[in-house]
Amino acid sequence: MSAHPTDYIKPELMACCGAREISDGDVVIVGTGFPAMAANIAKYTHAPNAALMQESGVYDARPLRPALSVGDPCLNPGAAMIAGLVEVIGMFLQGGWVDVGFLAGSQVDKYGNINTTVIGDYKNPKSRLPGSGGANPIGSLAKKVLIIALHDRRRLAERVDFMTTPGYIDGPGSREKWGLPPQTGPKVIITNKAVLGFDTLTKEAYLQTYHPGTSVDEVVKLTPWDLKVADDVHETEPPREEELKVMREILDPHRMIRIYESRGYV
Amino acid sequence: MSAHPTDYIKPELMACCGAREISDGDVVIVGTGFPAMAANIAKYTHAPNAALMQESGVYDARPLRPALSVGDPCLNPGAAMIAGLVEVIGMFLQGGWVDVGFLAGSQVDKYGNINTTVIGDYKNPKSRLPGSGGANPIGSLAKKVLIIALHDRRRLAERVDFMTTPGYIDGPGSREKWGLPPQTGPKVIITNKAVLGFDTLTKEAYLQTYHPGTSVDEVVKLTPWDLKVADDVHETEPPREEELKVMREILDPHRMIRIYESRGYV
Amino acid sequence: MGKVMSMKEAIERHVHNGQFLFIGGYICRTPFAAIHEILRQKKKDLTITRSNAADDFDMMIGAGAVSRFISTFLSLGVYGLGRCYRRSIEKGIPHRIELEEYTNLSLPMMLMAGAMGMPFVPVKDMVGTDLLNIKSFMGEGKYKIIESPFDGTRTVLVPALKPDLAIIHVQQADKHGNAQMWGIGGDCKVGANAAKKVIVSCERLVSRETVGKDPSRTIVPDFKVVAVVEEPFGAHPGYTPGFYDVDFAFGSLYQKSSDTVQGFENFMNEWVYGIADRTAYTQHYIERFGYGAFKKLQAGFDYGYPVSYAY
Amino acid sequence: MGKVMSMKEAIERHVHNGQFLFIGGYICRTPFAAIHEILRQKKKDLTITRSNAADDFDMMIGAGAVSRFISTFLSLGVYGLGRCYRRSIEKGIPHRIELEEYTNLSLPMMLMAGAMGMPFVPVKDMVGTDLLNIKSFMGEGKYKIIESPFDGTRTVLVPALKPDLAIIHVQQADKHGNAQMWGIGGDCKVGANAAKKVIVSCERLVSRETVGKDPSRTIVPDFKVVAVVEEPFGAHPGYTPGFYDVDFAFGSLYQKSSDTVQGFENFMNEWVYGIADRTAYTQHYIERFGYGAFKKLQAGFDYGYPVSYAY
Repeated sequence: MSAHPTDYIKPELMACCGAREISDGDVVIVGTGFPAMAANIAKYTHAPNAALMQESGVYDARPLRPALSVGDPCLNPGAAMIAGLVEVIGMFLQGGWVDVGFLAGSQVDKYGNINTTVIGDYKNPKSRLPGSGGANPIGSLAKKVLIIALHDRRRLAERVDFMTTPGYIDGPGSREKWGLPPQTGPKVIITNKAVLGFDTLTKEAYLQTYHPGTSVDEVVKLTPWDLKVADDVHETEPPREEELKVMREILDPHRMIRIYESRGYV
Repeated sequence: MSAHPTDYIKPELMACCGAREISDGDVVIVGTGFPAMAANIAKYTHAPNAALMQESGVYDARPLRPALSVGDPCLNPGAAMIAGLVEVIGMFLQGGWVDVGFLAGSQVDKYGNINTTVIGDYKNPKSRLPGSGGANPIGSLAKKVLIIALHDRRRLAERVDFMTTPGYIDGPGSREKWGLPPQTGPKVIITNKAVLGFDTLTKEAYLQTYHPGTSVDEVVKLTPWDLKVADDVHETEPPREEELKVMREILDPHRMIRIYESRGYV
Repeated sequence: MGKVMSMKEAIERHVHNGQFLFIGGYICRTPFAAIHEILRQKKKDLTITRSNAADDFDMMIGAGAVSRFISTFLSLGVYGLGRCYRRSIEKGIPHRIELEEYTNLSLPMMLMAGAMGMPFVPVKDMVGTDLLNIKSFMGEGKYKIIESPFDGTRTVLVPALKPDLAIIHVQQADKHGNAQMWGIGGDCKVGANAAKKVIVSCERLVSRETVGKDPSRTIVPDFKVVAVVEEPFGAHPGYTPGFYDVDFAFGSLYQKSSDTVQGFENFMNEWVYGIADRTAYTQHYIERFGYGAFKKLQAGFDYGYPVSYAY
Repeated sequence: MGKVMSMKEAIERHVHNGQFLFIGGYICRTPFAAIHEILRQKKKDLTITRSNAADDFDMMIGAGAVSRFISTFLSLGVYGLGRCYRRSIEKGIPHRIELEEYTNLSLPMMLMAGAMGMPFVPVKDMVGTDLLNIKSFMGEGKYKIIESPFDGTRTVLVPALKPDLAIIHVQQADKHGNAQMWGIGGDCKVGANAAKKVIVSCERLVSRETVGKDPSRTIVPDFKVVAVVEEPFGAHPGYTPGFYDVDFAFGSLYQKSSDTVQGFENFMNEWVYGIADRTAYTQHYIERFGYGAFKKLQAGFDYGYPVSYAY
């Protein structure tokens, strides 16, 4: 049994939840922050042969600090291959080689659809967001999509205001109907309160594990749809000692991950 | 007036005929032998800003010997850009940037169509030839195509046995009908006897100039279709002193061009 | 007439109101010197494009130079949403730009198609989402859905893009315009080659012989290039691999300034309108933040190994 | 289990009768060591492809390993037509191979489509010619003509190719399979990336750290690679930039030998079947032609300059 130190912060737990979804040998497209942290924890623990890439054109980078963007200078020296979007998003992702993709969203709905375009009406938005970037192709084409979200009734939604990136779209059969590749789609939503899985029949997100410090009831209340609960629901395993060690000693000695606490990931 | 030495060989004259079709600043796709020689003569005389490329992926090579193939090692050191077929044939030729292309053929017909696939029936050929390679795309997409051919009633034809590369296909309007880009097509056929132009109305090759040592009558007899003769038909200008100097002192000091004499270019 | 010229000349001659511009970069090699000059010269009504836009596009929008944006994404990265971009879309300040929205798959593919003379390309993304429901200035030409003539599968086709002009910043180029680059590419190679002409801004002007020592690094050949500008520090506050680091502090300054219309105006007066050229910009940077800060941005020494193309 | 292995192992494990192979090269970097091993192991019924094929494809056809060839061109260059190729097509010796013929535009584009997950691509060539009239084993799937849904223009679509395996020869690779190349590329990058798996043959095995000193030279990432074989002189009689020249004299020997069936058999016995591996081949070369001839092929010294990716 692993030791589980208690002095972790929520973003560290969430990164570990992501890491545990990655298998050895997986080809993973990562962004920055959580996803990069999660993928690297996996690489330094149970998945040393995971292959990491950034959409900007970088494969198997060896950054000496956590990258602050997918185009960060620290991704260049030491990478195994550097090219461009055409290679990473075209040749690797659309080419069918990417096993795992990470996505975050301002709004995520019960089918794992993601909005990073607008809050409110598209033509007269309350808030204009960045747009798709690589999110739509990752959500369309990666075999297993891991979604990061804040857990409240505003960020989670019955239905997103604007569907930038497909999850299961309108539910069972939707991805197939639209011709998205078989065996692709969201795997989990990792929030600051829980890990939600997707029901294989209904394609709806359901409660799989709740994080230490919260409860099934609290998570259900914070979720704006009628959240189903797994029969074997249980508490999320906290960060293991070796996971924290990798994060704090190798990947992020300055603990830049704490910035996520100020963004509400508590 | 230029001086015209008399000690030239026919392949040298033919290379000069090619060179004179190139304007300064033209982007030229060259193969080996004649085309490369012709393009380089132009570059060292009246067209210093002609931009030369080989389909294998090379742009603005600086070979220290005549290249024996478009993939010759001597094309690598000193080139301005090296990539692959996708760049040269895709990005530059299909992208619409190539002004001049050179082609040779085992059979060339009166519309400038070229056969480099089979002599005889396709399924039971008398002689199997190499195939299209870059010829079809160059003939389809270069603005001005210069064709090199041996002048006899076998190599020139009323109609090619197999149309590998389009000239004017079936005559006026054919290229347009098939959707080939406007303002493209064969400009001249340079043979060991003459230079044939293409009639703007009928799209048929006609006699423009005959080389020193032959005559209108001889050329007409050697041509298997009813060859029209230009009103201002005249003798081809022989190689100029400076053209020969460039060939013999810079481009081909070992006079490898003489190999073409043994192939019938006399 | 040579192609080597000042940025002022290059922009005067080749950027015109109403044009469609591809502007390369991905935090890496952003052609900021060129963008500042475009804004100093008050160019208007531009259509701009690139995958993953950032502070440079935000600034152009804030300065009122842009009418249309063929976009995938715009943000200030760690500094959050693009302030000018939001004000334009949400409040029409200085005016509301029109957006045609794609993704980091479809847009690079459209530029690739433009570069390679393909009329359109099939893409596998966007289906099932609202990205297919919104059409703007490209109208019905934004995409088409067909049944594949090979297997009947429903297939999305997106059209080729052919910008009037591309502006890119690279490590080195020769005086003819052969442009060489290494490190993160974004959609720079396809975007530059899709355009009808190219302005190359570079950290260092090198000889044709230097280019010929490593021709596989060239991404754009000289015959596409109309102007070459030697512009060291030309991508700041972005970075250029092997030359200088990204300037996070300056990124923060831009974000804070652009939080308000007045702040943005002040920033533009100080760093763009009141500045003659990139030399003056660099001098102002050193005076304002100190030579130590400037020096700290300079890249470390971490050279690789030479290769040979000999036979 | 590591990926670094002998050519014998690599071919035994990964080349199977009936497979569809992309084999890189363009006189430049022909993977001849791999091809000899395929023929020694008597692999059969292969479908092979590459734009601009030469002596290597001619030899595979002559040896009877090939059933189908997705082709654009095959010749021996300065030595004229491919003798084995002609005998196969004209006389059915050793058997008649099936051809599906494209061009040096359409075939690289089909491989690019395969590499990029596009089901098909539009091409502007082939129209109006007999290349559209001949269809072989790809049947009606060789190409399709549609009216462009954008502007009604008649457009030729060619399908993506996804070979079972690609075999390429490059200057250097690391033990994981990251393959680095410079100089003439042909369709090597798109062909390798289109395949389901890749065998990388290389002049020198280098460390992962060496690869990381210049990552923009990598054309195939390790996760696509199933075997890495260090095989110096592995492209002979083709060449590898920076390593050795093309061997014109050997090209002439092959042409003269392959002029007759018996001559071809003798050549194959001497240089392929009676040889254990590339080391034995190189030794035989030196014994037969002298170390002087071998030495003369070695590349001159003409190194470029290193670059930095530091920040």
